[in-house]
Amino acid sequence: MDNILNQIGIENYIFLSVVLFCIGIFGVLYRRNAIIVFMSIEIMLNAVNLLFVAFSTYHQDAQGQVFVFFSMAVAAAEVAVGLAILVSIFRNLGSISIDNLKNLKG
Amino acid sequence: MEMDTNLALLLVLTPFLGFLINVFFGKSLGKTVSGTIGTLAVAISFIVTLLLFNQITTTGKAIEVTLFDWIQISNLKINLGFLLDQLSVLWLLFVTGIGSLIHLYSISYMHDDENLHKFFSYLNLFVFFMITLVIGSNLLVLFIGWEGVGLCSYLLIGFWHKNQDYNDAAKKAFIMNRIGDLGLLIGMFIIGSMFSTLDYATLKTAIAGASNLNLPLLSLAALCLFIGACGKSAQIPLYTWLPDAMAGPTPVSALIHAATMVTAGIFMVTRLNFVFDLAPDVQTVIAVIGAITSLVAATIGLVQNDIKKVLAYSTVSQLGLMFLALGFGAYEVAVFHVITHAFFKACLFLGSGSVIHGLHGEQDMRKMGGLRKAMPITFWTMLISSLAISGVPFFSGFFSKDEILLTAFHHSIPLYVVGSVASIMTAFYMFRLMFLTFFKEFRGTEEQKHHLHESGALITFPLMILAILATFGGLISLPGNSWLNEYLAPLFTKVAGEEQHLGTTEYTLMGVAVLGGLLGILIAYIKYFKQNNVPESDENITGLTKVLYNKYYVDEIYDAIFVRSVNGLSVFFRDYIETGLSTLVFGLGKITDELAFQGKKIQTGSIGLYLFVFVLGLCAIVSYIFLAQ
Amino acid sequence: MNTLIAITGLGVFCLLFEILNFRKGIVPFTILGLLGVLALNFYEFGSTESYYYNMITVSKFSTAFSSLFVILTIFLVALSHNFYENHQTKISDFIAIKIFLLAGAVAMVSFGNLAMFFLGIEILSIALYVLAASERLNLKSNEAGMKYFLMGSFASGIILFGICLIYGAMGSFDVVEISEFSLSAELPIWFPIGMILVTIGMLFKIAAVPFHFWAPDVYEGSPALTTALMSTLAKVVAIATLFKLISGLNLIPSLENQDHLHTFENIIVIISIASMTVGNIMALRQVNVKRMLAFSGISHAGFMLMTFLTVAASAGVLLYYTAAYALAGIAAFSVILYVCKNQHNEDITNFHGLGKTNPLLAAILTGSLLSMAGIPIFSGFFAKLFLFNQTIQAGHIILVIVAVINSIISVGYYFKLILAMYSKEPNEERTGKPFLIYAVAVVSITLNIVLGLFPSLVLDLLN
Amino acid sequence: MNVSTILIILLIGAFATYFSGDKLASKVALLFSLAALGCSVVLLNNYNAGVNISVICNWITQPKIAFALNADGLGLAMVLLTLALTPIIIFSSFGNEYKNAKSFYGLILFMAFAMTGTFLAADGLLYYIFWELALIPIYFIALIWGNGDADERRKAVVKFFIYTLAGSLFMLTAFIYLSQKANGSFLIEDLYKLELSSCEQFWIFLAFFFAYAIKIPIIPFHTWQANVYQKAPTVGTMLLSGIMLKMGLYSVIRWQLPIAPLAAKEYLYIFIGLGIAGVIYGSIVALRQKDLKKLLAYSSLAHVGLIAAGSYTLTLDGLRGAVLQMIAHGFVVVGLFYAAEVIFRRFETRNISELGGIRTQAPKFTSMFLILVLASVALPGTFNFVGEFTVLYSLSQINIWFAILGGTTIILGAYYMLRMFQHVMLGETNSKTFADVTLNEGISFAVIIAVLLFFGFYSKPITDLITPSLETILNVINKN
Amino acid sequence: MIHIPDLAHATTVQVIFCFLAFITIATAFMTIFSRNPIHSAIYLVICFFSIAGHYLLLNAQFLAIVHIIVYSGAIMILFLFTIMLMNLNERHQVHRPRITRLGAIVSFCLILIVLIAIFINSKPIVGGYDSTGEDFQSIKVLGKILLNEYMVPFEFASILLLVAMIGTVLLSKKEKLK
Repeated sequence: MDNILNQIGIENYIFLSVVLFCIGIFGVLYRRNAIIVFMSIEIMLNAVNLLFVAFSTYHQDAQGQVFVFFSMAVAAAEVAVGLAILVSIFRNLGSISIDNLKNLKG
Repeated sequence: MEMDTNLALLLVLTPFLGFLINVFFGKSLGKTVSGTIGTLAVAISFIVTLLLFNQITTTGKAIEVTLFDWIQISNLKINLGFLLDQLSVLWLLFVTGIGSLIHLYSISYMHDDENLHKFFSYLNLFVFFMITLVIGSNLLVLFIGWEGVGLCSYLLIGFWHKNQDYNDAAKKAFIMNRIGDLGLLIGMFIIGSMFSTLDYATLKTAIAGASNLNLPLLSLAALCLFIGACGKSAQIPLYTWLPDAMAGPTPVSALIHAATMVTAGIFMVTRLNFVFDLAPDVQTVIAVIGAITSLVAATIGLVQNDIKKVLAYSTVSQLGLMFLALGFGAYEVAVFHVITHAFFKACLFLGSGSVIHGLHGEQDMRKMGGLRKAMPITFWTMLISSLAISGVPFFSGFFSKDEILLTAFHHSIPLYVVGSVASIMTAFYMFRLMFLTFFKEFRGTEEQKHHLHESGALITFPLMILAILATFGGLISLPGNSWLNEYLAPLFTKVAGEEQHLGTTEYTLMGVAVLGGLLGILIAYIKYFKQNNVPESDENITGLTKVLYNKYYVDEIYDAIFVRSVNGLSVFFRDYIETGLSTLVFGLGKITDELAFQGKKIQTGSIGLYLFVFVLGLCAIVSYIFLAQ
Repeated sequence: MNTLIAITGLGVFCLLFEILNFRKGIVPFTILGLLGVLALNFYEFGSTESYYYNMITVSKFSTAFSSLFVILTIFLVALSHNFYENHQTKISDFIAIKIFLLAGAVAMVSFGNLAMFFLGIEILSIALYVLAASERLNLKSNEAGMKYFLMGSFASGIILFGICLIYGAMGSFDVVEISEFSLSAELPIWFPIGMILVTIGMLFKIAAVPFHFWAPDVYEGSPALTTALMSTLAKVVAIATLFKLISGLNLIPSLENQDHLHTFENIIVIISIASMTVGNIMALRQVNVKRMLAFSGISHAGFMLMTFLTVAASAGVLLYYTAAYALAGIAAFSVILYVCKNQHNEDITNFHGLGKTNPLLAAILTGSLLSMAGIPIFSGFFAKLFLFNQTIQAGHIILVIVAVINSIISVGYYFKLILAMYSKEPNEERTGKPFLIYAVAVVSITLNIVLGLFPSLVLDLLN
Repeated sequence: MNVSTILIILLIGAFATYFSGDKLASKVALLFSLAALGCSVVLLNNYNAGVNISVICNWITQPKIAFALNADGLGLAMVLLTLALTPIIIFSSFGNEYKNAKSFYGLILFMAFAMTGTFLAADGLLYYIFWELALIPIYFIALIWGNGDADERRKAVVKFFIYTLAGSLFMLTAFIYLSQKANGSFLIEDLYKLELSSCEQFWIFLAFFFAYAIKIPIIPFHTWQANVYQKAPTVGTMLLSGIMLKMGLYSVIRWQLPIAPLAAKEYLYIFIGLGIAGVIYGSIVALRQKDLKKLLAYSSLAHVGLIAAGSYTLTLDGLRGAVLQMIAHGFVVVGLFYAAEVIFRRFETRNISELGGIRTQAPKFTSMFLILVLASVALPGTFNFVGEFTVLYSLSQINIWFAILGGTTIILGAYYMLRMFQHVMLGETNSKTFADVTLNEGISFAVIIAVLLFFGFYSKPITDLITPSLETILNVINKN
Repeated sequence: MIHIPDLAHATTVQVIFCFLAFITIATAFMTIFSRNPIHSAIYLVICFFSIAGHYLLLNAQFLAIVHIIVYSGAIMILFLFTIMLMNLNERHQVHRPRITRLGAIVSFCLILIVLIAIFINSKPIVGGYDSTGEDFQSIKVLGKILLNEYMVPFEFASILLLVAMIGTVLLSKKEKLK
């Protein structure tokens, strides 16, 4: 079976995922809504996952895909914990804007 | 040898023992016992000195005693040792002799003072240090005594310590002496580094045997030593402490500030004659300074009204004459004058002390007068001494002063003239003192007049002894037949001067001097006896007199130039430099503190900012590593 | 490997205890268990083995650091007893999370595969997010948790990206294989980029400038015990892991092959200097002790980074430095826990007059601060000494001079606290002498001093 | 028995004092300090008899740091100074009631321990450790038991601490650098053997200089001094001025000069000049101080300036004079500060303008004070003269102007000391009553004065003790 | 260098790739830009689906499915749940200061340029991509690898999830006061 990368080129995958990764970063910086920020972080992780799979094909090696499983587990765990924190903030503060989290400074 | 050591130690330590006893037990012993112990201690030293003198005159050999190593410096080793030769024993004779008399005198004079035991302990200590100074076998032992007598002088000038003016005077004396001491130290350093010894005997042989001497350096050393002498012997420019030192009790003035301590400079120069002989330039300086000092002090003395101040300036003036002689290399002449001066000046001081004692502390001559009848012994002894100091023939001062002037004449006419003028002035102000004090009517209060009386035997006895000495002291060195010159001859490398033949010139000069002296007396007589002048009260003094009365404003000038500038500098340093340096150090802290303060503002608490910096940092690092090339 | 299994088991036991309603026994049992783990570790020490397809490799480095982590955890667990007095229902959760955190930490220093590394760091991070936010009714704690979480997962993303690039370059996650490949000349640039990204992610975890901003805020907002954990255990773990990554994956030689070494070293030097300076200067004006120690931690991160200039030789020095720093931190925090219990903040004012009311604890806090400032005979001094020694040997004398100047600045704020304890009047009386806090404080400062007196004990472990 | 015994006694003493409770503390401390003194005297005897009393054993393997205590004449002399002054200082504090006395005396003994260690250490790092350790106790002593406004004191003490620490950290860097050159060894003999280029020596010298100039202090690094002296309790001031300053001076001789002789030789004039500038500056500033302790602080600045100048001459005389003067100054300055304390106990002030007229009420005290003042101005016959003369002599060998400028201390010293004495002690009887010295106070004074006078005339034992080791050091300095 | 696919001669695969890439990037942007969180969530789901498309393109079917299950099925549901729970909508949208946006845009551009520049700079991969022809990404292979070589991380991930679980409970559990 032909390597699909012969038609697309690993570079393009790299660029795609770099762009996606940067969009994630951009989202984190751009939005003040904590939920959207979480989503942006998910975009970042997904960009990496995509690259993992691409590299996995590149090397014809399954380990990259296995790693994606772990990465998904991590993402899930992070989201769970993050949302739990967010909920308790929402309860105390009534808002989920990260701009309101400026009590600790100096 | 053992015997000599013991004798020397006895000589030195008896006054020290007296000092210790008086310090620790003086108060409980009572005044009379305390005074007696003090006097005895010095008297024992005097007796020992006589023994030593006897030994020296018979054997003609110096006695050397070495006790132990004192200070070790790489190339010179300094012993604590004594050298008892002709010069030191001679000096000891009048130090301990006059010392004993003055101690005796003090028993009565200080009897009313509650701290009498302290007074005697200080006096004993002084004698101890003076003896150390004189008999030390090297310059450093001399320096112990040198500083020690300075200390005692400090203690005794400030004896009445409740009066801060007296304390100021004491302090001034000590500090001016210290200026000289620095010179002495520097001189020692130079000599030490040149010859690797400070020991007189070794030094003398070293200099004699040295080839290729670094004469300029040696001259510098001599000059430094002379600065030391200036300080101790109150020469220009370091003389101003001596008149102020009259704040001390009168016996102190007599002992320390007339007879003994102030002659230490002359002693030192004489001791190191072999050094000074090699530095003719310095000798000239010495002569000039001596002459100027003698003239300046004499002029100031003309108008002083404080009886002790007159005597003090007279002392400075006489010391100047001695240095004049030293400057011409006529050491034995200077020594001769030291001895006669010790006699008559001690007598004069003690006499003035007797007067002050009689007047309960009054020192202003304008408030004296007519004391001749009330205090005959004092009057006569003082008169004899005045005649001696004025150079009236056949009193001791005549011989010694005449020799100085003769020497000066042979070397330098201008200096001779200066010296002569100073002598004439001396005669004048001494008799001004005599007339104002003892003649005419008493000008003090009624109460003082009521209590006028001759002082007790303990006071008059020393006066009489000293008066006798002042009269006949000149006999030790008669012109042309000088016992003293022969006695001192082993000390000097050169043949003592050009053996003075008494010729016409000499007789003429003698006559001139005598006439001058008489002239001075005459003027005083006319002014203060015939015309019955009494010096003006302070505020009415004007013109030249005012300048003289205020001592040429030298104190004020010194104060302005040195004291004030140092104090001003001190305040400046304290208030500005210290604060500035401190601010500088604190400033470093302040800067970091300010940075911290500003830095706190960056930490805004905003996650966006934090991540922004994060990303920037990431970009910077990545691009630096991978894109920089 | 056994250590890891034992620790995990212990964590599960902690959870079981809650079910068995045996709360009182949790702390002592856990401490005993951890002591057992420590013993196991000592037993394992010296062996070099890899387990399960090289997922876990046990080396001197990993055992030594694991032991340090275990010791620190023992202290932290002991402190928990007092700290969670009023949270009895949650104590098992807290302890269990700490134990799992330890498991993550151990995995981080003994990984043989980047997957283990990644999972380890995530366990550590997630546990820390939870602990930071664990005072759910306290807004500060929430904020701290949120900040840490957001920035931490951001950093995790970057680490993951880095790992991905490494994988792309090497085609493997295995440390041994990677380190072999990394020496080959023909190396895709992905590897160094990936390594740099991982390094940056780890620099975030150790709070090095400019990735440090989270630290003060999070330290301040978190419950004090969590702050203690972060500033001691978490920081030590992160720096040790980064060290292992850089040395284990042969980053330095591979950079050298590609002529990037010089720039990399420059970066390390700059970050080190910046961390020290920023940390120290910012700490000067802090009034909150936890915040101050956060900045102090940043500066210490800068110091520790100096070891990266001599990766080949400085493992022992790093171990020593981290041990000294962490022990001093534990001692300091145990006093802070005591003093600030029932206070609503950790301001310096709370420490006024401690020297009079409680001289022992004041002395301990003084000792720990002196250790951090680098005053002999505390081990902090030797740590700095060995560090400087190494760094001068590597020729970075300027860096050392900057470090020295920074040490001087640091004295300024450490002594602010000491001054407060000894020269101000006490404002309130404290009663009660919680045994465990005292014990932890005394033992940790004693260990610190013992390390100072016999530095070779630790220093030579890794040679 | 070797020199570590002294250290052990002092360390045990420090703890024993702490645990003996507030009431017994002072006596226990005195006991232990006397024991240490006794021990050091015994050791001195052994040393003179040729017994090896040095210690060397390995401590840290990598880098190589040894626990090496080397007792040569110089070290022993300094140790004796420390251990002789410590009991005096402790005894002198008997008149005061200190809060938390156990810690106070414990810290004093600990400080004595650290200082003794500094003088004995023959390994650069060990030396550095002791050097730093000595700083901690004095910091607390000044901070907790000091006097004056608390804020001011805090500022002064922290400045002092940070400042001195700053200096010594540079020294540490220098040591590390040196040990790299010496293959990882910090041992003094290895460091002595190093052959460094003149550039290296310059930087090493400078690093050492920072540490020592601040500690000694040499101007312009002295700004911490006066304030700390003023604010610290008198015991602390005595420890600082009597012993701790000597650590800096000792270190110049022991470490700085032999390790970087080329730099020392090249910049000889500058460093002597700095020392002498300190003499003049210190004397002048001392003149118009209002606070008695501050005045003494500046006088100390002047004296140590001279000592430093002596050390930097690199001649046997200079070094010997410096050591003699160190010892002499140690005693005299302790005595003077004690006098200030005695006055403070009675009048509760150290402000010179508020004093005066004490002499009539307290003749014994006056005499003792005067002797100390005179010793301080180096009157011949006191120990200080021996030192000062030797130093000035050595300076004159370098350049006569150094001796002249340095010699101004003779004049200025007399000026400010006598001025102070006059305003503090003399004048009209003070309206407040001033009890004369008590027995305890008298004993302290008497011991100090006896020492000063005895060695003033017979300094041979000390000279003989220190000369061989100074010659060794000079040999190292002149090796190339 | 970037190979801009020659659209005229593009293969099917390339067209699909471009299409998916476009969707991925566009929806990612939409996620960030849409004001309503629910819209964001929906865009994100589309984004995830397109990524799954990439996986399929790369022949990683199992992963694609898992991806959809985990992300779209679990994580996004969690998000939506939370959004609903908090009843968030546009009115919660807070004012964004301009400086923040500017900063975000600057850093976005910066990091994008830097990263892309690095990869462009790097040595291009020369030659074709070899294909071993072996099956390397079927469920069977993945399962073998996951449960043999990666057994330890696999187990370890369970600890991770356990921690997350305990943590979430800890954060939301109300304390029973004594």
